[in-house]
Amino acid sequence: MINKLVSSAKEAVSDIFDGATIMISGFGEAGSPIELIHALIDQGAKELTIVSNNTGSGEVGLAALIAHKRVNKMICSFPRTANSTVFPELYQKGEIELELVPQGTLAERIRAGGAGIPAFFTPTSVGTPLAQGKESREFDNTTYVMEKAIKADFAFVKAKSADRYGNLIYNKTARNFGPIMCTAAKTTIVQVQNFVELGDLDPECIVTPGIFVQRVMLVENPADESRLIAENRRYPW
Amino acid sequence: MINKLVSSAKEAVSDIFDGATIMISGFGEAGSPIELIHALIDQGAKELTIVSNNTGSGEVGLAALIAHKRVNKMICSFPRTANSTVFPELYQKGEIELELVPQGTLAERIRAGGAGIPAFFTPTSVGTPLAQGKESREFDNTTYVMEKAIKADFAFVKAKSADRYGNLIYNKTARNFGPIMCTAAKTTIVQVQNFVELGDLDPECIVTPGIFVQRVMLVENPADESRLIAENRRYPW
Amino acid sequence: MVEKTGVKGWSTDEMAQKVAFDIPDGAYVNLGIGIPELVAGLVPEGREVIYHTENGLLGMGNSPEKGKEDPELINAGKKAVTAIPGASYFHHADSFTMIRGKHIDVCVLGALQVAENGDLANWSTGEAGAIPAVGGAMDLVAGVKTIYVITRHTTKTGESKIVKQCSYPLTGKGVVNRIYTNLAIIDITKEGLFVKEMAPGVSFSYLQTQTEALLNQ
Amino acid sequence: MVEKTGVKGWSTDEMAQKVAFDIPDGAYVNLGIGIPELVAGLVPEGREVIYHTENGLLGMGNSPEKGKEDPELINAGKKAVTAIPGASYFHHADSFTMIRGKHIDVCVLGALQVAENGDLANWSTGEAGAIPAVGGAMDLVAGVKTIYVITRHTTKTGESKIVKQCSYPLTGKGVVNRIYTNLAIIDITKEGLFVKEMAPGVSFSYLQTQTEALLNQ
Repeated sequence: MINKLVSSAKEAVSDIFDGATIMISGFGEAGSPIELIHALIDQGAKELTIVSNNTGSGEVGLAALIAHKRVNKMICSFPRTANSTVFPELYQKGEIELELVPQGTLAERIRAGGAGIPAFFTPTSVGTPLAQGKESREFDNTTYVMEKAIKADFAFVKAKSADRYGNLIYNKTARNFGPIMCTAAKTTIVQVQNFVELGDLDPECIVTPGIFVQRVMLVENPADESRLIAENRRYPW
Repeated sequence: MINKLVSSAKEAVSDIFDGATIMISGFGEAGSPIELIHALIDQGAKELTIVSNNTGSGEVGLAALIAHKRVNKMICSFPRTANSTVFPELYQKGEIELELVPQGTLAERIRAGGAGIPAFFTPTSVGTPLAQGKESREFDNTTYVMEKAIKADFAFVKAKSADRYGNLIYNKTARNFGPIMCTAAKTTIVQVQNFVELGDLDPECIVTPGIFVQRVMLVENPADESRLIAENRRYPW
Repeated sequence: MVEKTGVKGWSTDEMAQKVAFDIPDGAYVNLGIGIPELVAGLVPEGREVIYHTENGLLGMGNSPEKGKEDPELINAGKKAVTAIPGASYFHHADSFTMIRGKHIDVCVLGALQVAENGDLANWSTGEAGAIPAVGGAMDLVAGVKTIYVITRHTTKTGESKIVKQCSYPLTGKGVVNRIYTNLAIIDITKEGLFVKEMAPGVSFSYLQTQTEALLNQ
Repeated sequence: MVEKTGVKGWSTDEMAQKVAFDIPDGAYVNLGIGIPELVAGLVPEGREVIYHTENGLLGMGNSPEKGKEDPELINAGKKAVTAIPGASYFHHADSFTMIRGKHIDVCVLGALQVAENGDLANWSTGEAGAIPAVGGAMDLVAGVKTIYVITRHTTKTGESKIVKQCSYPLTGKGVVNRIYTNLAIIDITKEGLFVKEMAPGVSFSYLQTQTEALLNQ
């Protein structure tokens, strides 16, 4: 029988290894799987490459993972956000590597990774410093740069509801990078607020079919990141 | 005010010009916008390039358009289906051109056309006759072929419901090529069974956001292709 | 020649049963049109297998009851199907993301020819005037993790379908992992073809006489 | 220098109103973070404009009432927003399909510098040690059909933001169609910069003194 529900956060992240590449969903706090990230901090894997749009805020979630020096390299589009101090400090000290990728190129590279497309051409970044060193090419008299797929060992994703097959639906703009990250990782681990019976999710409305999900973890009351930051909380507490 | 509903099939297809490239949704009869195709037969545009997975069956819908010698070229993955005689006959006489594309490559080329990606690499067809003449390249010791985007002047799509913004939902496996074709045409024309109020479609379940749709035509009782074929019907009747 | 010697080997159902036995619990499976479709009905009890059909459905169920067919719920062979609880619908680009992106575990396909290096020809005999039609076959063999071929061992005129080199246009190069015929189950490895199992009454030497490519035991 | 001469030109709201006036009925629009966001509130009555935010919402509405903010319903600036009837949610790859695929009609962005050939610099001053952050700006300028820049005409220290050549790292090459400043509205064409409208009290010769690039009337 297929049942992708795991019983604890500890179990969900137990096999993450040093040096792994992990995609983490979220745009700011919307869709950020904080509880999974905290479980990873507890688990201890280090020298990680993290693919995520931002670098976290305050000292919880992704920012806490970075603060604990578990991350060697960030691949992201916007490492500078309100209340984001952990990454900037380490970056200025030269203690963390940054691969800056335009947001749409980041999304497309992840989607390509999940879709078996090793590389594609895009008009984004042509003529800018972010195209430097990249192959460029003309199609129909317009110049494009070649960008390569990104794949990951693991993806951490936050969704709204799942069933035992791993089918997912999301909540509003917390969807963001979740669906494409699910497709691009060898092992996709999803935290959801609701675990429902098979058939409860409308097959016309499932956003991520279960084939892209390996593990589901139930977090009925996920942390409110803004509140944690307002309260100056740090993980581990 | 935005209202993409047009009042007749005639109006929906009135500006289609000779030599246009038209994408037509459907996998077999599921999702095939027969009424739009029939309106196009009445309208008279010719020398068309049609992008569609199949070539139609019997002498209705796409097969009827081909039978009326309106199509110069088919871009498709499977031009041979049950009850498909019109295309094979013209093809064997050398009266219609065929660009045969693997189904997944066809889908990805259309998706690329809609997403502003001019070209991409795929493992599909490597080492086969369909890769001949195409650029190939290695990434991580695997060979891929480069495939180019397909765009169209028009797309004809069948969906289940639309609102005045052109937001769409589909029905079961009739979804198939519809959503990607909507993105890849300058003018996307959709026939739907239901026209609903703004807000009636759940924003979490909309498959095609209205930005990809220019015209909506209401066909409350679309033809059942299989029945038409069983009855030996031919369009125009 | 199969007819002449009287060795029939496994029936089509038995071949499909052999394939079905090799599909693990929890697998995501795409079944080609025709004989491969028989596999779904023969998976051993206790295993939960999820079927993908490339026209946009994961969680394909059995054929509907007569009179309950829905022309908008069909499989890749354009036959009416059903959807199981837990199924999902999606568009073609997402469907081939599942295929090309190596998310599907097993694909079972028919063949015109399989070569000893795993090359598969199953979409065209290359005859002049024939209408070429490839569908999703090239995507499936390029993208699915494990490719099983189910086919009679020889053609109707007695020629081996397991060949040194395919003479028909290829579907994919070096893509087939295992062949299930009426006479044997044969693994394709980098070291060549290895016979895994033979049908009752089939000897290795007989099997080799029916096979153009070199077999290993 | 603007301060010294006493010519202030349009207020920020007036600049945003000028932009808003140029957004046609039925347009799909992406507004950058900051001053561009003002545009939404100033579109003339009777026009229906649909706002896209690249983090996955088409049909973004006004700010929510205090206390009704939803941390999972935000815009690209990470501020709480609402969704209008007819809105839809989608993932990031689909969102940038709208952008890169030239489906969005108008994007309004701020600028550090705009060059006379339409080059835009708005993401980095290139200072050593600064944390580079690009977000979706490069995708927007590469993909949206019409790019409007809204910016003060000069920097706080009086330097022209409309330059012969950008000294800051580029966001995109030849991408800007029109600039709205506190002093003027300027079109960027292949033949150079053309002043479309000047703020009250601004003369062409004065405008040119405030502008590094050559202006045409």
